[in-house]
Amino acid sequence: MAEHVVEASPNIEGPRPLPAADAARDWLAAMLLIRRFEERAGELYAKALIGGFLHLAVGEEAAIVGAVRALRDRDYLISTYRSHGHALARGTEPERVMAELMGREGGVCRGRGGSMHMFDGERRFLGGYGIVGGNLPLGAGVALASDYLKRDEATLCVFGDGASNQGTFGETMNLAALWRLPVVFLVTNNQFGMGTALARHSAVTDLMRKGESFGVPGMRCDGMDVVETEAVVAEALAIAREQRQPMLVEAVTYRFRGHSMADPEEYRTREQVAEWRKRDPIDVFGERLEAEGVLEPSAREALDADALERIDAAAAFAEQSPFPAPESLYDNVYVLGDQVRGWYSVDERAAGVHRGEDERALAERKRRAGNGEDGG
Amino acid sequence: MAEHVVEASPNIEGPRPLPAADAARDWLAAMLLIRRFEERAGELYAKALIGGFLHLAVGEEAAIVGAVRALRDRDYLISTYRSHGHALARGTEPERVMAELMGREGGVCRGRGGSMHMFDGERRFLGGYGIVGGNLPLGAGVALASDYLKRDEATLCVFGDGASNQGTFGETMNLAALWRLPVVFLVTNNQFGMGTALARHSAVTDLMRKGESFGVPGMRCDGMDVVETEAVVAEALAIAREQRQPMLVEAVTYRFRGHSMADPEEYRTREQVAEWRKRDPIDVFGERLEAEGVLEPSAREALDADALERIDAAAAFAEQSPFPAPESLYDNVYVLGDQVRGWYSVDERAAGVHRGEDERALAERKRRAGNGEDGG
Amino acid sequence: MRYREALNEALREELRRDETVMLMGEDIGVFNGAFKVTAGLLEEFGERRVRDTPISENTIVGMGVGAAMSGLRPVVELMTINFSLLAMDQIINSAAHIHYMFGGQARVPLVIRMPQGAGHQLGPTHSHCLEAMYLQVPGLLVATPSTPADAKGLLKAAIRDDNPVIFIEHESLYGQRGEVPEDPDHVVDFGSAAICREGDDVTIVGISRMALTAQRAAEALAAEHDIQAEVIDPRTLRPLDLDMICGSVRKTNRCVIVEEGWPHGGVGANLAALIQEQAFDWLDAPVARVTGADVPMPYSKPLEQIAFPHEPQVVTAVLSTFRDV
Amino acid sequence: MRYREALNEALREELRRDETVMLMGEDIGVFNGAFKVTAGLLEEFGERRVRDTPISENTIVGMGVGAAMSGLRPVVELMTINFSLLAMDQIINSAAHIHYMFGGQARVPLVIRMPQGAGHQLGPTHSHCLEAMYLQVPGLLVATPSTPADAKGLLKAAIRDDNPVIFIEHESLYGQRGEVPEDPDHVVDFGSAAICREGDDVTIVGISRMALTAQRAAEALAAEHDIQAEVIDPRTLRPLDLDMICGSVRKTNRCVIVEEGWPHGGVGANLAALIQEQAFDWLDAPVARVTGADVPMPYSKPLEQIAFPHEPQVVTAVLSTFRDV
Ligand SMILES: Cc1ncc(C[n+]2csc(CCOP(=O)(O)OP(=O)(O)O)c2C)c(N)n1
Ligand SMILES: Cc1ncc(C[n+]2csc(CCOP(=O)(O)OP(=O)(O)O)c2C)c(N)n1
Ligand SMILES: [Mg+2]
Ligand SMILES: [Mg+2]
Repeated sequence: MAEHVVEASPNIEGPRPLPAADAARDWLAAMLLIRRFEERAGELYAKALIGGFLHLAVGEEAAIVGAVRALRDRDYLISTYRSHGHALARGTEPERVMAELMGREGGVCRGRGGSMHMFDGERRFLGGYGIVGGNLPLGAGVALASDYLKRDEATLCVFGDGASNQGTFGETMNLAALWRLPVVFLVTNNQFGMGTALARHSAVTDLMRKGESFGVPGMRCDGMDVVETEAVVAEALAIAREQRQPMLVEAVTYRFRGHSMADPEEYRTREQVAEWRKRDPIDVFGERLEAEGVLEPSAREALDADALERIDAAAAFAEQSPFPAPESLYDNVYVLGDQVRGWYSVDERAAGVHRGEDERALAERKRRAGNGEDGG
Repeated sequence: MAEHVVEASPNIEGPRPLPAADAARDWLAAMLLIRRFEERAGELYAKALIGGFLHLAVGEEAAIVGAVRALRDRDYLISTYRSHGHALARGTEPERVMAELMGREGGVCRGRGGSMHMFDGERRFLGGYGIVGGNLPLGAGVALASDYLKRDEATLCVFGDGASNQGTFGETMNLAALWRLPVVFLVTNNQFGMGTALARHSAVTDLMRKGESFGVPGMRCDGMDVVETEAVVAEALAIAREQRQPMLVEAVTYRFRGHSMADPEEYRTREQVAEWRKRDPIDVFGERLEAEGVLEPSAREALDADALERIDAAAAFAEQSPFPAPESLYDNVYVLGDQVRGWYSVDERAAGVHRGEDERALAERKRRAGNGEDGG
Repeated sequence: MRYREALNEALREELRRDETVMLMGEDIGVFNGAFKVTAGLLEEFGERRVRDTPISENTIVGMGVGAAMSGLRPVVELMTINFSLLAMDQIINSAAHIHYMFGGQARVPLVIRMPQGAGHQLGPTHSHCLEAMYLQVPGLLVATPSTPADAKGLLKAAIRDDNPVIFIEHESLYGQRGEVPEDPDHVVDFGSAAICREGDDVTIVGISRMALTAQRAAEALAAEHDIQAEVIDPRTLRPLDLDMICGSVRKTNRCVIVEEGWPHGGVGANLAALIQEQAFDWLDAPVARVTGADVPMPYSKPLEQIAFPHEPQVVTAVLSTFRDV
Repeated sequence: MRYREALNEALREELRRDETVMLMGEDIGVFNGAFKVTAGLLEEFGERRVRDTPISENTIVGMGVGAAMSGLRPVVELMTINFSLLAMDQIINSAAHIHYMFGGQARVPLVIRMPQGAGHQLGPTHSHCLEAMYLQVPGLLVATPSTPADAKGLLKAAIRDDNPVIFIEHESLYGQRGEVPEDPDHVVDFGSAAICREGDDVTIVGISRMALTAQRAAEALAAEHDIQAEVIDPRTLRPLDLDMICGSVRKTNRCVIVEEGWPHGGVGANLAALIQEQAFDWLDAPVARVTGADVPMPYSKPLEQIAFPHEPQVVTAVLSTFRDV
């Protein structure tokens, strides 16, 4: 498969041409929105308005927006626990992403999933997943459904450098290649799996080659460059879609902040972070747009102000959204229907009472009334 | 790592030279012993003297004997559920292997493991394993212990073409390469995982390349040629040992009989089997020994007669070995000692009685008496 | 019709009925299935719908989940339940949790079929009974049919259901014969136990193959001890028809649970805990359990045979519940 | 000393005592451990003995087994118990069964450490309590320490033992303080439960962190209801000190089990089944269970808080056992 291996060498032949002005503005706006969202989320976490783990993608905005913009509406996206940005780039309202972070009923997953488990079915963002490497088989499965149903769709499956060591990686590459599925695997190489540097966790650090042994050719892009990322991922998606050749794209990037909010970052030097920050994907792209005359400095500032405003609104919405009601605890454990007519279990926390009958009857009534998507 | 990839092209420069006459005779004898053992096991299975699954390695003798002879006594071997041959080649008495197949107390594992789970600790054969791909991490772990304890040992870890699709494959290759462990992975490519042909289960059929993406270079040998197999595996072992570079060796071979005794073999043609049978590793090697004057025809026949005689003795021993006593059912569930003083559970099959006290006292007594390796 | 054929028929009928139903698994196609349950299906439905997979359990299940989330109704066969240990992450963290975790947005209409059980001398790594692990997990449905009719009816129900189903067959049951309703819409509802034999003296609950062992023990009890046992097969462990089981115990005042798996934390433990909670005042004796031995399953035939329950142990356990009479 | 530090001390002392003890796990070295249990150990013992691994749970455990079979005493940290689902095959089919399967020829002196539990809003994939799965498996030892002293004493015992040990810590306990004996040979024997509080009226068994919840509930019961509860922490679930638990129940005639995991087939089910089997005639009420809710753990704080047990539920459950008095 070596003929497929295309190294997209950043900037060797100069930067790739910019997209149309509208698109360029949209990409910058999307990156700004993510950046401001993540920063605000960090603040709200410090104020304990957000709990759990919070994994921010500051620094990775070009890798996110470039990849997501390469998708068509009908394509699928599936990602990891670091996926606020993917949801936002795909168009999910920041209000609902922020409300999810705050565990509110107005969140994309009604507060059930939290930061690590975003989802927006309408926009074909099939979720963030907490288990490292766990989304790879799912992504291939989604592509299988597209292929099986002869729908003109591709799937983009995003994961980290650390995830490439998980058993699902090899298994999924092999199956995708064997069954010629329309899927692109995007490894966000941010140089670290938690506190473990790439070379300390992966024998082969040239991640684009990591699928070759399983028949999945690789490409690489500069994940700090939104234009290149978009172009390379789009090319990979076209190959996957048209030639039924799954592809592995490595986006080389860096996370500017800790792995999660609890990270003392003892595994890397300040200098290394500073060095990478010089390549801030938003600054670099914004400057280029100015330099090439696509955007006035004032327009750039206006975009940022817009982003901040949207985030203010998102935070306000989220704070006002109610917490889920206690009686909703058991909603959506099952899809109610013929096999599961309602609550059938024992509420074991309140000893002694078998509530099966009541709840079953209740659920039945609810279902008959056609109340709520899943009857609960 | 491409520079490490050495394809041992069979016969391009003519066959490899024979080893010394003694060794050559030993290799032929070992292959004959395995062949006759497997044939007899098949017969005894048909007579219901052997139960469970029985996976024979008829046709794969050169891949087994060549690989095992490349090991030094202090090296470790670890294998799969198709491993009678590995035990025999390593020197385990056919009596004890056959008794294991018959589920007798005289078996290598006292009848507990059966065909799929052979073991001979004394000979550093660390077992056959029933879970496809499950022995790969174990093999790397054994090599880790050798490395950690600075012992001059290497490990040979044998598995099948089908196993190369298991998640443990990629995970183990990466870890072995990352930690530079003295281990050689030998993939016995017998063209099928059960009834699924190589090209229907693996996107990359060039199995020697399947470790490259994880930093494990490959070599290939003709697994129907005991001389070449020995030479290539020995070379790989030397690289692993001396350069601390784990290697993947593909031995190309064929299984002449069904996957297990229950296999109707509808997935391949008689012609294909007949074609491969022409390359019978024992015939080919025996003829070569005659042709090159190492062995008289009569000596070859005598070797076979010896093998048959040993198998007769093995079968007789096995049939006379007693079945394990019912009261030994609970032996070796635990290593008894400070944390587990004896039987502590409930014999739930006989309702109502908590035998904990009795058994604990009993075990304690046994242990004090220094009775049996594990006190039980 | 044999149990194996009943399953085959269920798959065939559902494949015909619904284009989105498809099968994946190791050696289910060209090889016709390790236990021949899928025999002939590749031939009838082709490679698109009946797919042989590589040996990659975790990923096969995960792909099933992904496909189920986006329009298919996959039926994944794991060659035996032992190998499902490799897929535990996708079964629990993906299949079982996705509907809840994403606030009801996604559904996983996936069936994972697999046989379990001892009796064929397959040794420690190939003889597990793991229903007790799966029944713990909210989000999963768990079926353990013991007759051809239930095998067919439950499998069809499972395929039509929108929840992920752990469908546990038994290697020793594949050859069992029994009547199977011809109606192609014959389904057996989850959560409804079957009374295999009526009786007033003791309730015996048999899980999976042990439902048959329980019935044979009941016959022996009637013939030799004049004890009339009511034998119940829960058929599904999630949902669990606790009402029927407790109703029977309230009538008989005695209960024995028979299962093949390990004793600690087994199905029997779960049922015993629930029964003593809900029917304590009706119990004349402790709920007794007859289980597999607390050992990895040995290969050797005589050891294997004593390591899982047979009628005599059930009879003994039943008699022990009459200790005070 | 905090629970976290007690564990750290146990590891440090055993690393010093025995050259064959070594640690493997994700981010245990340079990062000092996700929960800082291994802080400073890489510095003291170097990369040979304290190894950061890639994210490959099944293989890390499997390598631990292989190394344990050939001379080492590895202590593998899985970052949290949730990820152990990926390693179930190596834990059960290799670690637990090898000694038996090979007729006693091989030993697997391996410790698998991992924290579990809810309370930190980690959501459905990161909040599992899985002790009920592990206690099922013959061949494994299972420890669930709830105090710093037990954490240290049991971990040292685990490392010195020749069997594979599932060592379950709790994320919420890492910051707990308590007295820890200074003797470097202080070990806590497996199979010996601890009486955390004496009492004559009811026995409360608390598992893992729930031992603390049980104790607080016992104080409330004494203060508000004049009920003196005996609180027992089994400390290890395999071996299980059933004698002590049943002894207490024979004294108090009532029993409530408190655990954080799912209700079906949980630790409580196992204990309830065993207790009613062995102490039936002493029970004045059904054995009651207080467990986590039968749901994947939701992220949202108010939902999460009601999805695992707190004192009031324990109090209610205890009171329910006095229904007839
Ligand atoms: C199976 C599994 N093991 C461990 C973890 C804990 N964990 C969460 S993120 C992470 C690092 C992942 O690194 P990478 O894949 O590079 O993604 P990144 O965090 O850099 O985006 C680890 C070890 C997990 N969530 N799942
Ligand atoms: C994890 C797992 N999945 C499935 C099986 C059932 N099974 C036993 S052997 C086999 C085929 C393995 O093929 P290969 O690795 O090529 O070895 P061979 O049998 O050809 O020696 C399968 C699928 C198993 N034992 N373990
Ligand atoms: Mg990373
Ligand atoms: Mg093969």
